[in-house]
Amino acid sequence: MPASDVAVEERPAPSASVEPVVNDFSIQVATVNGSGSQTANLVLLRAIFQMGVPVSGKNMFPSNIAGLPTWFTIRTNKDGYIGWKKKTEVLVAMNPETAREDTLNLDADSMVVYDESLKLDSVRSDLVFYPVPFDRLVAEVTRDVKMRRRIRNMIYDGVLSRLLGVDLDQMEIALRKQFGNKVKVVALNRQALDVGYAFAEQHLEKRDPYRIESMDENGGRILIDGNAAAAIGCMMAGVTVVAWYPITPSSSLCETLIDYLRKYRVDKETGKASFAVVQAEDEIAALGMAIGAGWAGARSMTSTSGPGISLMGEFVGLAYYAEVPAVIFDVQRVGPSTGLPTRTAQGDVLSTAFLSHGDTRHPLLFPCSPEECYSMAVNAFDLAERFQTPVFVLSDLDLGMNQWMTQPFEYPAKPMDRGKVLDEETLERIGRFGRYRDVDGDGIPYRSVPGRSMPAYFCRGSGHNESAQYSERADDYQRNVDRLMRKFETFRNWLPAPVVEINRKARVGIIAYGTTHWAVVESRDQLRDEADLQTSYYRHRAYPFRSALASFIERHDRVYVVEQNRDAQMVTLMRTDLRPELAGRLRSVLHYNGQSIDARTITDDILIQEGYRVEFSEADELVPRDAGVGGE
Amino acid sequence: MPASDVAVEERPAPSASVEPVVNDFSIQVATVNGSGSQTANLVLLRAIFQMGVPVSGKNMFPSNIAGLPTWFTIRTNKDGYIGWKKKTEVLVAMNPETAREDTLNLDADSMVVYDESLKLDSVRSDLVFYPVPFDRLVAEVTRDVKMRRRIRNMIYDGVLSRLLGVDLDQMEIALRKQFGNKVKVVALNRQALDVGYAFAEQHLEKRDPYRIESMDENGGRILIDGNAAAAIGCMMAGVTVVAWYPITPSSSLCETLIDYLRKYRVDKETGKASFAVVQAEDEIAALGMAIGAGWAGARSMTSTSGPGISLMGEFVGLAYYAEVPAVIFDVQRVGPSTGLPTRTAQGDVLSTAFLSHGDTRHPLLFPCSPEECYSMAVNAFDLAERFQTPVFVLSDLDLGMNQWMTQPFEYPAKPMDRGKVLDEETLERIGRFGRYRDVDGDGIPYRSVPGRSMPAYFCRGSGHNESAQYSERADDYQRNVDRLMRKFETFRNWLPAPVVEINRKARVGIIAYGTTHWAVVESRDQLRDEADLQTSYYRHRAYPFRSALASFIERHDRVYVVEQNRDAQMVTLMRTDLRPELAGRLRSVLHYNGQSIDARTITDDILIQEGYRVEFSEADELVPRDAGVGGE
Amino acid sequence: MATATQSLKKKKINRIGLELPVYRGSKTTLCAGCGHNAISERIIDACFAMGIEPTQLVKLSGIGCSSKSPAYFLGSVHGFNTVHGRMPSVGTGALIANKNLVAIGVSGDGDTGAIGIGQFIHLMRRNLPIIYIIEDNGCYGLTKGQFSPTADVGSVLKTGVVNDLPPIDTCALAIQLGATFVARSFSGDKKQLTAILKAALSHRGTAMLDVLSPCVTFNDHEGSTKSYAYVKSHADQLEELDFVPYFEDISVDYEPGETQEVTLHDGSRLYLKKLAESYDPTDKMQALGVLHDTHERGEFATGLIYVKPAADDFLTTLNLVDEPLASLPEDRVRPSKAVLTEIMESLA
Amino acid sequence: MATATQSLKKKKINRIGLELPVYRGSKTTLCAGCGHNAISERIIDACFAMGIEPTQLVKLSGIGCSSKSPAYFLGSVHGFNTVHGRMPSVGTGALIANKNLVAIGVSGDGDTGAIGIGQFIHLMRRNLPIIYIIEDNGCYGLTKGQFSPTADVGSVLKTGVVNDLPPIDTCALAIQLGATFVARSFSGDKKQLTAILKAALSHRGTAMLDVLSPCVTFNDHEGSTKSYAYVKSHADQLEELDFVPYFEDISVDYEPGETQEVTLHDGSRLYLKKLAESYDPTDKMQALGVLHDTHERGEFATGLIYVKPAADDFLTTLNLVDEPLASLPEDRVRPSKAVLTEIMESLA
Ligand SMILES: Cc1ncc(C[n+]2csc(CCOP(=O)(O)OP(=O)(O)O)c2C)c(N)n1
Ligand SMILES: Cc1ncc(C[n+]2csc(CCOP(=O)(O)OP(=O)(O)O)c2C)c(N)n1
Ligand code: SF4
Ligand code: SF4
Ligand SMILES: [Mg+2]
Ligand SMILES: [Mg+2]
Repeated sequence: MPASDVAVEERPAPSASVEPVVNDFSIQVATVNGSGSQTANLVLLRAIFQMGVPVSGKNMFPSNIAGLPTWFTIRTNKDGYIGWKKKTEVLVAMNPETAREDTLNLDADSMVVYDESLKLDSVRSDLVFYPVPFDRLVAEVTRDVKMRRRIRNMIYDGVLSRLLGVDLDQMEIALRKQFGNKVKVVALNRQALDVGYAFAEQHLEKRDPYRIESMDENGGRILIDGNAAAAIGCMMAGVTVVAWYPITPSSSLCETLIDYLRKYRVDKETGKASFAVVQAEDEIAALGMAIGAGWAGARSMTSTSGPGISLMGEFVGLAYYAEVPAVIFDVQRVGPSTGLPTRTAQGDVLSTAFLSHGDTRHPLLFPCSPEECYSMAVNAFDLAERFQTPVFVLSDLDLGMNQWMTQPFEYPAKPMDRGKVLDEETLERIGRFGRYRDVDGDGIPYRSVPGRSMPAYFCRGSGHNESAQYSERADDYQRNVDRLMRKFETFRNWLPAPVVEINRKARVGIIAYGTTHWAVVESRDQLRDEADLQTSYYRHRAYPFRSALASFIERHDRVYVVEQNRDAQMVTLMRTDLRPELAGRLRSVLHYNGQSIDARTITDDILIQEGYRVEFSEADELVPRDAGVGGE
Repeated sequence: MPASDVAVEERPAPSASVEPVVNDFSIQVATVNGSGSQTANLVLLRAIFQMGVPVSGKNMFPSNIAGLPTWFTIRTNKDGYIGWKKKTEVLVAMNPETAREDTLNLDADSMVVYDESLKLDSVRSDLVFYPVPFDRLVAEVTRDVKMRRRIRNMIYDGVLSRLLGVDLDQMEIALRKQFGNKVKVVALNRQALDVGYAFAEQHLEKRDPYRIESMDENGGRILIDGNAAAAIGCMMAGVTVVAWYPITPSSSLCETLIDYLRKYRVDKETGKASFAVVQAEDEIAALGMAIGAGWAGARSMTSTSGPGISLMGEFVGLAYYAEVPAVIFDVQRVGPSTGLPTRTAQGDVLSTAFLSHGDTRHPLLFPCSPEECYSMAVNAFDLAERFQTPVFVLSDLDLGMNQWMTQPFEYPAKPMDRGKVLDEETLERIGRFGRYRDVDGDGIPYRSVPGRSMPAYFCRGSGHNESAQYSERADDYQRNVDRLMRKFETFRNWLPAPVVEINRKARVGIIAYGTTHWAVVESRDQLRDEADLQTSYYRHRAYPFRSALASFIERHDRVYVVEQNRDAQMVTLMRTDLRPELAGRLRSVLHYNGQSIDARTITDDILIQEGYRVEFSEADELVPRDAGVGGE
Repeated sequence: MATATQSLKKKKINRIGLELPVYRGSKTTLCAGCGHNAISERIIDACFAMGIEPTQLVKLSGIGCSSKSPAYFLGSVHGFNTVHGRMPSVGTGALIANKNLVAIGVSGDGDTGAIGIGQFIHLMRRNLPIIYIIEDNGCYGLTKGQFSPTADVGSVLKTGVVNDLPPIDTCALAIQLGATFVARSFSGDKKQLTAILKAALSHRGTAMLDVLSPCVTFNDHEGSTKSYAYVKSHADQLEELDFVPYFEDISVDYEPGETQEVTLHDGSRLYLKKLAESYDPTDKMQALGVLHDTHERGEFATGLIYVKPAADDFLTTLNLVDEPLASLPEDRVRPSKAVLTEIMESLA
Repeated sequence: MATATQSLKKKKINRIGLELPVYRGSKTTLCAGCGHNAISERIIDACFAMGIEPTQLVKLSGIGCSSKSPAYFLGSVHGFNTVHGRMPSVGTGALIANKNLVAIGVSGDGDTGAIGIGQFIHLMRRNLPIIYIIEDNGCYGLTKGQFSPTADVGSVLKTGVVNDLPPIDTCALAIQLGATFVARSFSGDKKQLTAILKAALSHRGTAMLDVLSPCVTFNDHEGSTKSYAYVKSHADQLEELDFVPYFEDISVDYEPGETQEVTLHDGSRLYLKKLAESYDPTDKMQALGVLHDTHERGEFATGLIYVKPAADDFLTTLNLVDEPLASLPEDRVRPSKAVLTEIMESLA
């Protein structure tokens, strides 16, 4: 595009001393939450994305509403790594409270854009400083006090546009995506961009090496957060009953779903809805409603996070044992207890897999990208109805609430699978209705739903025989729970298959799941490039596991399981399933401080465990990597 | 005692064809629940117990209040086996609805006492039948209609007294224990006993081989159910706050506790209580109250069963992470969901160990006898306060609600351990109060409690630093959960040690816990006597495990873990902890149909797995013993 | 004589051609004489009499002796015996899934008043169209007789324990929270209970029925305020109820001063002839006042206590398409490919 | 002039010799202008003025912006920020453990009205001696502004969504369930709120305070019925409150017809000069009536709505020994060896 070409051409020459760093650095905007910087950050992110440069955007925000420090980080990476990277090269310091510390945390040669009044240039001398008189510049744009606060942030976008070479017109396109047809708002923001750009052009001499240049790497991809992606999946899955209770970081899943449903699932003529969304009084009620709806034949769901999961135990056990479908999204945050509500973790693996008392186990899906949030959401409803049981989709805060580049979503290839719901034809074929009879040998019985004219049954969480009659008989009980186990076994081959990449030269394997994937992808390249360590890779996409898992481990001497929790929860599940000989090959790489896992952490950890390095760094000491899995 | 001697002398000779069977058979009384047979059964049980014959009494009752079949089984065993035995030799058939089936279930040569109107002698000819005209006999005792129903049952006690040789005077002593100083009631019941006895003496010729003869095996032991034992333990532990919600089979724990507390913990002069018991509105509130009380410095507890555990997840996570003591009794019943409320299981091992979302794990105690219910209850309060965390005592229906012979309880040897509660002296010693500082390196911090004059802190389930200030910092979080793990590790050596019995000749080990113990004890003898298979034995008494576990497994080629659940839950926990090489030696023996596990089941299963037998019996087919633990 | 025989014959088949046994359930396993059994009988009667289509009925319950009872009526009807105290949410989900269902929920005073009070409140507040019956015996029957939150101050357990916490008046709560049909009755009052049940079946919105239902095993002794004898002698019947179903063409003569006519959602009419108190059951504060006054006197006001025949129920508020959500075909719930493409473009 | 300086000086130290800052907490992290912050200030004022001993105080909360606020007052006091909606049970346990504690519980309308309504009800029913404050903004602040169960019908969210479910009136509920001190106030009414808080500190039993507390970030716009402007103009102040603490020897002149005197548990007196409505706040039905009527008019009745100064609180009912259970020494809680022997003998 000419526009960006021009921008590039006009860019001042970098300081002679450093090589230009193109499309391979992170920009961190440090602000205060509630100050309205989100728009500016998303516009910047999207503009870079639109320039074809691989990006990812992560927001680290506090668990309050306004006034506390927040960091938004945009990672640009020409090689397509979109996982978290700890180091930041470009800092936009808007928060007086953290500005000094943020500046001190930078590596030498980083650049800092900041409000001139903060005088950050006195803090260090090894950085490139760009002071900006924000207040004065804002005053040029608007006198509206309320607007000023917001507009202020667009100014740094303008400054960065000039300094880094981000196309202003792409920013305007991004602005339009953000504000739709609010023409005035767009114009005002564009004005702020221009003011920032002009200021930088006139007053800031480029002395840093960081540049954005157009690429063609993002062809066809979209930029979206995982919760919105899951919401689209739920809508496309044909969900009809949604019951939820607000909780960070899951709220936006249902809230976005409501927006989409209102837009696309209300009858144009009658104004009537082909769905119902209920904000329940709590998570117990939310799941109860989903179960009631599932029993009555609707596609139903709820979405929550850890504390909600902990409350849902009893109802999940009911749905498991009475065999009622329901889809449960768990957008994980840091526990235990209230924990860190705005930080990410993969800490609910065990609590969801074994949720509820008695012998229970539940299928889990592990999306790693918005695309998988979408496709697994679609899939989850099919699975829940086919298997007549709760199905969990384990997302996390990082995936759910951050901006990810992802493959565009494909329209469901198959029609909805409503499972074994009794109709006249089926009844004739199977001869006799027994709600809990295993007619097909797969452990999955046939069910009838209220309001149709098929035989009824009394659904209950207490002991029952094949005909759903109350029973306390030992044989009825055992036959039933053995069938449930058979059903669970049947799951293995119906759930999303793992993604496996075998490297024939590798003696070492890596296993990961969910968002950990992105750091592993990058770490594998680091291991190869830095230590010539070849690795194979296995990404779980569901529990219970496939038999491929054992084959994968068999091929390798040591297999690192990388996860974002303290207790090696996935390893615990795997040990339950694997021959001990294979379980013996598992090692853990654990990361659990609330921040997203990054490639460097994995690489360093594996290199130490593999004996490439012996010393422990200070950071490592914080992570006793075998805590919780240590043998006797 | 002369009395019983006389009884023995007067016993009619057994039929010539069979050898006498002395003190080694089971008596099953089949009645309808709500018919008041409990007294008669307990009197019979206690009388035999008082005669020095090892006994155990198990009640199999339905989950309703009146009108459904109930079976009370008394096992007498001269060798001291008090676990469950499937076979019954003596049937008292009082329930017309099940009388035929109960009779058909007997082995040949068993004996049946029954109401003559049932005409059971027409059902089979290979049993010894004793018809009794209950209605006519009752009429001799009382004309009070309400009384008659109850008295009716004492009549069969009288009949059995004569037929089996159970001392009538011991029965009267037992009656007195039951009714205390209700002289009239005792007299009436004694009369019924006499009527039954006299009838048998005059009309029933002894033709069966079954006899009770006085022994001297029970010296010093007591007869009690596990819930009552736990209640005594709680009282002796000095519990002050009890919050509970009724649920079978745990209700009687708190109800008995209330009785004892009222009797022994109310100030004689003022009438005021040194305890409070609150029947909460549900399990969530019950645990919340216990946690509030624990935080405020009281010894607090709750008691529940599976469904309550499932509801307590969130609060348990809070107590784990905010480090508040609480004792939680889980008297397990059959799940999942409402399941079989009046049947036994060991099915909550995983759900309690990992209860709540995020990285949580909790200590569990596994009593196997009323004596351990008592001593572990006492211990649990010390542990909860020392470690400032919820401690679970996992009993089960079989232990909690059935009658067990057990060692008498010892007065606590040590004073109460109130743990690291801050006082002036301690404060001076440690210098500075930081609620979550690991002063002693054991992961256990010091705490202060409200209402005293020590430094206060704000207790919270959200992120906090060592000084209990709100924190979302990565390092604060990680340091804290690492310390929690250290604390958990410290637990290992504070918890009750396993009971280990090494047989130097054994290549095979057996591991069990809780009530499974009793069947294993008997099974080991069967394995030795029937197949010359020597075994060692390891009984878990707590989780997390001791290092002795690994040593035990190392000594053996194969180790059978016997448990009463489908999913081999204890094995799952063990695999998390053990070196995979050792985990590979574990095999499962699983029993999960709601009935107590019996020695025969274990013996048969192990003999098959050991290759002593190859054929599967019909019953075995119901139990795919590797379900849930199968490798890939 | 002739009419008697005719009416007997007529009784055998209801308006939709079904016989009474179709509405029966399996054999009860509750104690002989339990109030809950009598209530089951009345539910059978009312559903039969109103000619409710069994395939359109659902029955729901929590956990307790009371909550078991749905197994003992309407045996050919779908039912869901859920978990303790959570029937309201399951019922809400089921009715949203299929708004054509007629729902009867059965709970106990423990199930509703203790663990379930939160869901109860929110169901009332939503005015969910369901008949919500509390089989109220002032105790936890199934766990052997502990006090429940509806036990009266001073009521005595068999063990001699005296209740010292005030009872929750579920009728007053329901009225305050938005239920649109609130009644109290007694399992032993066949006539009143049947009339109320029929009226409830004619109502659209939450019909909350607190039915005093003595537990003969644990709470029927001297000193209990929920014993059969106590309730019978302390039931303060507010009005004589005459129910005329919409499908019967009967006109009723009444004196307007004494008798109030209420037309229900389906066109059925209810005639209330005031007895003990004179008040207007369509007036919230008067209804609360009656409950308060009778309670102060140690009595139970029985009858229709509050009714608001025309209020939007929850399902109406949701503005759903006409067909039940549960049976919408794929093409009505899965948007077209064009929609997905449109969304994808907005995110590219 | 002289007296003014004197009273200023006097203000610096309270009755037990402590200065105001002792009652302050850490810096708030709530939004600037949030009603909750104003309430924190009033709590600080009231505790200081009443001279409450900080070591005898505890503060409790659930989860929400409101529930965070205990961190921002009484910094030297033990506190427990529990889990969402469950502060009542934790508070109950704590007070049972130590009956001498003065407890202030802070909750939100979501925390209490939604997930916590069950525990709320049972706490009220028990008349637990606690000051239970609902910081009521009609929305879930901390999760970004969704409607809570106290949102009024027709109230509009920033996003344009209109609430169509009736609000739960927590005051009416509390009165009906047994709370013995029920008030409604407004975070912006410094005088009224302080008087009510002081009176609540003088009460023994559950003091339930619903304090309208606008969420300036999510629910302070036109169309919201919980905005600062709306509440300020629709607060219907029932009475003028004059609080005289027991430790101040002041006599008040009043006209008996208009002003009602209420003597509180600790001997403090409250003078209520009726303004908008004339009613007796010791009469349950009248109190409910006032709430009902003002609600119908779309207003909020503020002031002391109901009070029953002399009723047994839960801890009294439990009949506990005088010392706090938590600090009873071993010899008072562990029975003697003889007791165990006696029990063992009965089982032998
Ligand atoms: C979560 C849970 N807690 C406790 C129980 C035990 N329980 C079963 S029924 C019941 C009380 C029933 O009382 P109510 O609802 O009044 O019914 P009733 O038996 O008196 O008819 C309780 C506490 C349970 N099943 N589930
Ligand atoms: C079990 C659980 N569910 C949901 C949440 C998320 N959550 C936090 S605060 C809150 C609502 C708070 O609303 P309110 O009590 O009115 O307080 P406010 O923020 O408005 O002061 C919710 C739903 C949670 N923390 N825990
Ligand atoms: S125990 Fe009581 S409530 Fe339960 S069935 Fe028997 S009489 Fe009815
Ligand atoms: S979001 Fe609302 S309730 Fe929360 S602190 Fe801000 S203004 Fe207060
Ligand atoms: Mg009841
Ligand atoms: Mg709020």
